[in-house]
Amino acid sequence: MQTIDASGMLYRDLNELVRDSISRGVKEICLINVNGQRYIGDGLAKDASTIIEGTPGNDLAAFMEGARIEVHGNVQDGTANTMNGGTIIIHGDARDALGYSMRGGEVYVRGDVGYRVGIHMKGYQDMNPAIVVGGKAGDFFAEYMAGGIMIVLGLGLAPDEDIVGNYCGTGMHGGVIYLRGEVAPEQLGKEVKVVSLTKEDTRILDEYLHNYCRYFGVEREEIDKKPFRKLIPYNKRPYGNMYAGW
Amino acid sequence: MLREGQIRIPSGCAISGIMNKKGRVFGGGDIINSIAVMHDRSNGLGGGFAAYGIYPEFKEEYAFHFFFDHTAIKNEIEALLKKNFIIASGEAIPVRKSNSIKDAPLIWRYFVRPKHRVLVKQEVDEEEFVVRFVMRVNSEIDGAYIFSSGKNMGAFKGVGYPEDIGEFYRLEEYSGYIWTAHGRFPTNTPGWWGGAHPFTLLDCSVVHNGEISSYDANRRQLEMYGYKCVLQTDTEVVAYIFDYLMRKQGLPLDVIVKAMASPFWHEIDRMNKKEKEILRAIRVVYGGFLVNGPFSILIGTNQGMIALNDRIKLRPSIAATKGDYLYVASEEAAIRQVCSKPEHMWMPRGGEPVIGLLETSQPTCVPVRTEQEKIAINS
Amino acid sequence: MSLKSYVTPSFLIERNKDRCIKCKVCVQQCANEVHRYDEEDDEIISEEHQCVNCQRCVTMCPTGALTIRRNPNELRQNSNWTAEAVRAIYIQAETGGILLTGMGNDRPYPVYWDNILLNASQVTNPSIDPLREPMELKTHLGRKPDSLSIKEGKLQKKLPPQLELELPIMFSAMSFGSISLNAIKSLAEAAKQEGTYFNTGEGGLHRDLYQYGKNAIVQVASGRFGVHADYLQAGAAIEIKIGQGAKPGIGGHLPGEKVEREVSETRMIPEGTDAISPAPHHDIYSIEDLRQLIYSLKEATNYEKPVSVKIAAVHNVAAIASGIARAGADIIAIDGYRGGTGAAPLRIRDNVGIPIEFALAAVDTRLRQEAIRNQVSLVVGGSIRNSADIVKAIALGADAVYIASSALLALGCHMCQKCYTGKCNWGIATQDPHLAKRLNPELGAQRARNLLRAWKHEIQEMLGGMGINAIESLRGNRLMLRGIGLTEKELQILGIKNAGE
Amino acid sequence: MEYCIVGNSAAAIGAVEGIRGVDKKGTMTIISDEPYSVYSRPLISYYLAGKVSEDKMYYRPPEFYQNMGVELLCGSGAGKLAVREKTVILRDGTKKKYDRLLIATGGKPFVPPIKGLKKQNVHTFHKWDDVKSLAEELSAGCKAVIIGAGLIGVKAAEALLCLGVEVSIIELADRVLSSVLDEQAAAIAQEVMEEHGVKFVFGDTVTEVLGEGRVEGVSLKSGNKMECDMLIVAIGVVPNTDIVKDTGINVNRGIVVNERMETSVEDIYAAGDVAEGKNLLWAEQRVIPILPNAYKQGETAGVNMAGGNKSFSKGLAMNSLGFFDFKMTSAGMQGGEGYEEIYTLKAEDKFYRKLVIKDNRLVGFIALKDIDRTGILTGLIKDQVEITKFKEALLKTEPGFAEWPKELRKERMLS
Amino acid sequence: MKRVYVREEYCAGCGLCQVHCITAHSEYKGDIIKAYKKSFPRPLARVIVEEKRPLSFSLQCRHCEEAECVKACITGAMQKDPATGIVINDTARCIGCWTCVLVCPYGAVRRDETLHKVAVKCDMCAEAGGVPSCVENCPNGALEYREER
Repeated sequence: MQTIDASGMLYRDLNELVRDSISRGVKEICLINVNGQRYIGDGLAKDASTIIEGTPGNDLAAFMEGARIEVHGNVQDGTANTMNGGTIIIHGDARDALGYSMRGGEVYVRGDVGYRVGIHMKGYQDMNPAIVVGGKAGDFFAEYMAGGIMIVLGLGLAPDEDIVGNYCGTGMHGGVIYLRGEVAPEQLGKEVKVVSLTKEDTRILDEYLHNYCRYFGVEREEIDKKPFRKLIPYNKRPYGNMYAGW
Repeated sequence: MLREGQIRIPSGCAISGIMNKKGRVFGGGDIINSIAVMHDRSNGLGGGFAAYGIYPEFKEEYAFHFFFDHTAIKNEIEALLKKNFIIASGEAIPVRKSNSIKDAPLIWRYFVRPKHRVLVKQEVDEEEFVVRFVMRVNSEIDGAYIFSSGKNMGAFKGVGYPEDIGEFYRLEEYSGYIWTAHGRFPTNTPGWWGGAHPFTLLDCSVVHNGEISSYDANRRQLEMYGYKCVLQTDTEVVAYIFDYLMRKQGLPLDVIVKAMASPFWHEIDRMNKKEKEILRAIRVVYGGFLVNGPFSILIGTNQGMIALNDRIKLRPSIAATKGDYLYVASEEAAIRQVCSKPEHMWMPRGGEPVIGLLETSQPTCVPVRTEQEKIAINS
Repeated sequence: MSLKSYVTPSFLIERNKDRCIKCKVCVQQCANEVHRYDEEDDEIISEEHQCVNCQRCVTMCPTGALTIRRNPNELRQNSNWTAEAVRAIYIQAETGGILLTGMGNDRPYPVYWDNILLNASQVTNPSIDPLREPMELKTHLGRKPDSLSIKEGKLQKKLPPQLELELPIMFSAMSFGSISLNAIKSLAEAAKQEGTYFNTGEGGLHRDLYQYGKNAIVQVASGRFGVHADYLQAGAAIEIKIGQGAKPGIGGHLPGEKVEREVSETRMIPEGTDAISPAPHHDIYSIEDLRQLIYSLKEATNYEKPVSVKIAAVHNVAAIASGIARAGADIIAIDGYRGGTGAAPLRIRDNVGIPIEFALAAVDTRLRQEAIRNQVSLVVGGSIRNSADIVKAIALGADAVYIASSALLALGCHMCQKCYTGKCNWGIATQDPHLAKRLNPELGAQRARNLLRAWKHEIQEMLGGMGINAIESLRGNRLMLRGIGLTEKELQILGIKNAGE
Repeated sequence: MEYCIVGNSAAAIGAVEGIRGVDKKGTMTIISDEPYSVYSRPLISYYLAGKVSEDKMYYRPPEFYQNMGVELLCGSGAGKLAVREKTVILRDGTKKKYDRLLIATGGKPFVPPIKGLKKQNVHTFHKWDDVKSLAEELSAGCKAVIIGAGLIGVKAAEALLCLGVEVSIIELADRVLSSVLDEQAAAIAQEVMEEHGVKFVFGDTVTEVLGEGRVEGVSLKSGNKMECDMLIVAIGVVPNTDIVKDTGINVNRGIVVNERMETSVEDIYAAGDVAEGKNLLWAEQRVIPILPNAYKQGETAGVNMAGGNKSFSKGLAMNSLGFFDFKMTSAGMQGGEGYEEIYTLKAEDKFYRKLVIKDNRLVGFIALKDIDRTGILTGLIKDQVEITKFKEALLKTEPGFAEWPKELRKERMLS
Repeated sequence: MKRVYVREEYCAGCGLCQVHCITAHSEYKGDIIKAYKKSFPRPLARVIVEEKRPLSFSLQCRHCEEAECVKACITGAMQKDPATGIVINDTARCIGCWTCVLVCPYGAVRRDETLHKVAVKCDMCAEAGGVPSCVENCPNGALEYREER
């Protein structure tokens, strides 16, 4: 375990330090006093664990291929951008465009997430990315979603608060969304439908919920108090009939 | 080389704002630290600040901040000022020499009050007179530019990274109850100080992030009502829209934000009859003021601070409160830098404003709201 | 319910019966099933409705028995409601669809290259014979520092990463999916042989193409298809695609039927799903976000690869380019409105964007005014049709050009503009293995190489004529250009004098 | 080196070409009991029918012997073998020494003991001379009875029909071509032949040949009688092993050879219809009396005689048979118990294709009417290729390689 | 020896190899139209094109070292030229017994029954010399004339 005090450090210096350490074989790094440094874990492919105390900057773990990052704090925009593998555990909120075009790995957010979370998330062969949100999500959740799993638990919502914003699943053409709570039809993109859960869904959910509870010390009974809805796209060719040949 | 006013220069940005809702003043160090964290959001070609409550000794005078290209024009302007205003004080704004700030113009400030007989002669109220004066100087007089014109507030801006601009202007020596800041990423280098944010008109200041795609629709709408969008910047347009809707049309703040970032028609369709009627009317009448494209703006006035995003939230913003303080910024880190443990932190939704009003203020145009709403609607 | 279509065939196929030997090659080759053999009558029949005039049958017919011409059938003359205008309405009335087309803008807008003339040496300085004397076309793309620090014969700071080109021509971005693997292989091999680069487009890098990584520019587009660490590492440079000339400002999608196994594996999406490329990158909604992505990519590749940003030529292109340069891009690629594409909405293709000549001139001028021209290399594309276009582009200020339509023409494209159907009879814009195999990449590579070499020779000849023996002396050398038939304003934007001046 | 070859047919020619491929110098002698340069025995029916002229009967050009350095001893034929002396004694007494000897005496028609058989106008159908003498006795409208509906009988019938002869075939078995066709195929073949005018009597046989001196008719086992102007005995061929009698050379049905075509006696080889060799499909050794087999065995023997090393153990029974325009090919096993059979039968079109499969490998096929590219099937039998993935495609009118697994196809086509 | 090999991955299945084969074996060499319209009988293509889309390939006689057709030929018409290795059928002597069809493992021998029955097959355009016509005229380089690799 190596500790790096990031206060006042420029991101390029900090990231170089992290890359160096990991390439030297350090398995666990703790970054303290992080505030706003971008690109932490960018392109990382090593089996290493980074613990971040503070607020990392944008594009945390972008293009990451496989490592573990645990953030004690909130994360900013663009976390897990085009990520291909690894695990991110966020003990706070995440901002906009979390998991854009994410193709692999898992992101667990204890609290809320911003706009466009999981936009254009993809699955491919055995790569099945997942984002688990403990609180609520903003508008355009899972927009263009093409694969993977998105779970929103809606824990701690006020009685009249929505679990997701508007345009949930707009343009969705793959993957599956599990929402623990009600969603009004007008909140959904016209490409998605609500269906009931199968046994297989329950099994899948169980795995992620187990992790969520473990990471954040949440009681499973609390989650089990409310049922899940499952959202899937009508088809994988949402814009198939939009054009006419000239 | 064309500069703002001669050519339209889109830019991206970082913004940050801090206010104390009790009106208690604090130094400019925090806002500099806050904006500095977002260094990478700007490219060194513009930075600026607006501060409210900094000139208590001249709170009844309009504080004109000028850029002069040379002394001759300064003399010319001073003559013009004397003709129209009573000048309570005039001085060079104190600056700190710095390697990172180059090609600074002459920077002066004057605390002025319009001469009564001039107002009578022109049959306009004081504010309108000031506005017209500012417009006239900025559009007609080469080599002079008024970049701040409100009472008990001031804008400080220039070409450079915002933290360097803050140091240059020695902002840590000022105390204000609202501070907004801007780091600019213009898509070219005018190298002109006037092009930086904030943009101000009277006590209204705007810092802005994003590019307004509806710019020319908004501009031409405004120019119908006598505004001259001399800078061709988004920020200017936002400031004028705000000025027009608030000052001239007398609309309440919530209506103004609905005009600028109106809900979608299908959202309006789902509203109750009364709401629907109002929203429909706002969109129909003020369609020319719908601000389209990505933006997040921070508007400062003597009465408070408003943050607003475009309706699909294409630009980031984060808000937080702690005690009497309200914080809004493009990135959370900018808030954490000056307030490590906020009590409440949230992501405003697209089109939903964060409104922070002074508890002491008695705004003329803003309807009285509950205590909660005064700090932040939809927080 | 069947509705009779009002759309009449665009083309007429004439079969010379004296020549037709009924060998059925035409029948076999037409993916649109225009020709068929009628056993009963022992005749080959052509149903023209489906004919796209790709000329495959004409070219393949061993006896030259076929001619395709425009259907002489005409509506009543009308200069306003042209046949095309009417036809578009019929199609849309029948389908309710957005009109889709392929390749570049075919409207009769001016081509400014054709209004620019080149200079040549006479008397006052000698022209150079490139056949016998050195003639350098080597070009480096990438950020150039403002100064070098050399101490004790040592470079104090390494040069930022540069792409080295043996000639200032690269193959522009065309994705696997929009074109066939054989087409890409052809270009990749030609690029390798001739010392230049091809561009993956947003289709990812097929496993067979990793061997060409040193000659590949790998693209990161809004759909992020096939983007992963190995992909970014594999290429010589990374290009962030913001827009393309044929369809500025809009996204696109590769229809699911083209996402067959190989495309699916390369793009890393399931077979048969639409590959949707949103109009914007959802991590770039403003210029400072572009900087964020540029540096994200640089961080991910340890600052070892130049990062290019490709944009469409649009009204405010100069300011945008300036912003891109300041955002940290090493190369800016600008694609003019005549640029080709696999599929674009007709109205977008024909009405959005500006000519590359203006865009290039404006951007180069602006970057020089701002003294940041060195920070970034300029690559332009969008219907570069011949070597003279290239020489003019470089003299206007480009570092290199991107060619795509020309390259595809070299591979056999016949400009039928039906790329979007996936039925390219030339094996180029298709994923149908039956069609794709028609392009033998060995022959394709040879043809593409031949084109590059021919142009290289021609560029050398033109340079020699100007008395220049290194391409950098042409770069931005607008005095080598004169306008003809242009307005004052056009000359002013292009920054060139009129012929005779 | 002295090579001696007894017999002058395909096996002999194969041997000559085999020897010369290895040994350009050694002297070669061919001892033949026919007065001709090598001619093609299968062509005799075509000759009879007038489809092949005399000059086209020859299997090799006239200069063949000279070019190959072969001395051809025509006419008397070999009578005896002196194994110890390594000498062949011709019927005329001449002795011919050899270093290596090939016995390629072929087969001889099997003629059963039938009462009254010794008559004019009773013919076998084996040699050129057989058809020459037959031809002299023919006249349009005459009636011929053929005993045996096998390959020889059928070809004889075709030739006779061409010449306007009324043909009846008497066959002990219940169908035509029972050695090469199964019941379904035979039914079609019979129909074709009947359409051309052949009359059949099945399950019956001739018990007596009627007539004085000349054949006038036959009486059958069933008691029926048939009038005819000539009788052709086409029951079959047996190995002509006469020459090796009492030589100690191991003979079973034919002369037993190993895969080098060596007999049990050193330096003596046997090949062709006289030899009983190893084969592809049957466990026991067999005589496979077909020309391709004869040539290959002869060639193998030749190479080995000349000191080379070649083996042949893949003899395969196969036939391409035409009856006027109707075409039939077959090879290998006919099927039956223990075999997987898949077939396509379109009786109205006279199309039939059957595959006989064992252990996922092709061991036999019958193709009627459409025979194009059936060599692919023969090849599959020979190479014992696993065909599970594409066997159905082999039933197509014209089989091909398109349905084969890519690797197998490439291996085949590119080698 | 040099043989014609197909690269099926580039065979467009167009059939031009057949057209040119027919022309090359007609009395009007080099004139496709006359070869098709005037020569009688029009020769059969010696090239076989198989197609099962997307697969297609053409196939000609392999001119086997151990040529089954030569060994099986009952008339001696089918001969392998010892000098060139090319297997050629002497059509004057061929009587159309189709034994070659029965034994050719490539199915590369065709039946021509237009006049008298005769087996036809690729002769590598030996008479004209040079590169076989099918190879020469393949528009996509799918046919190669080369030594075995």
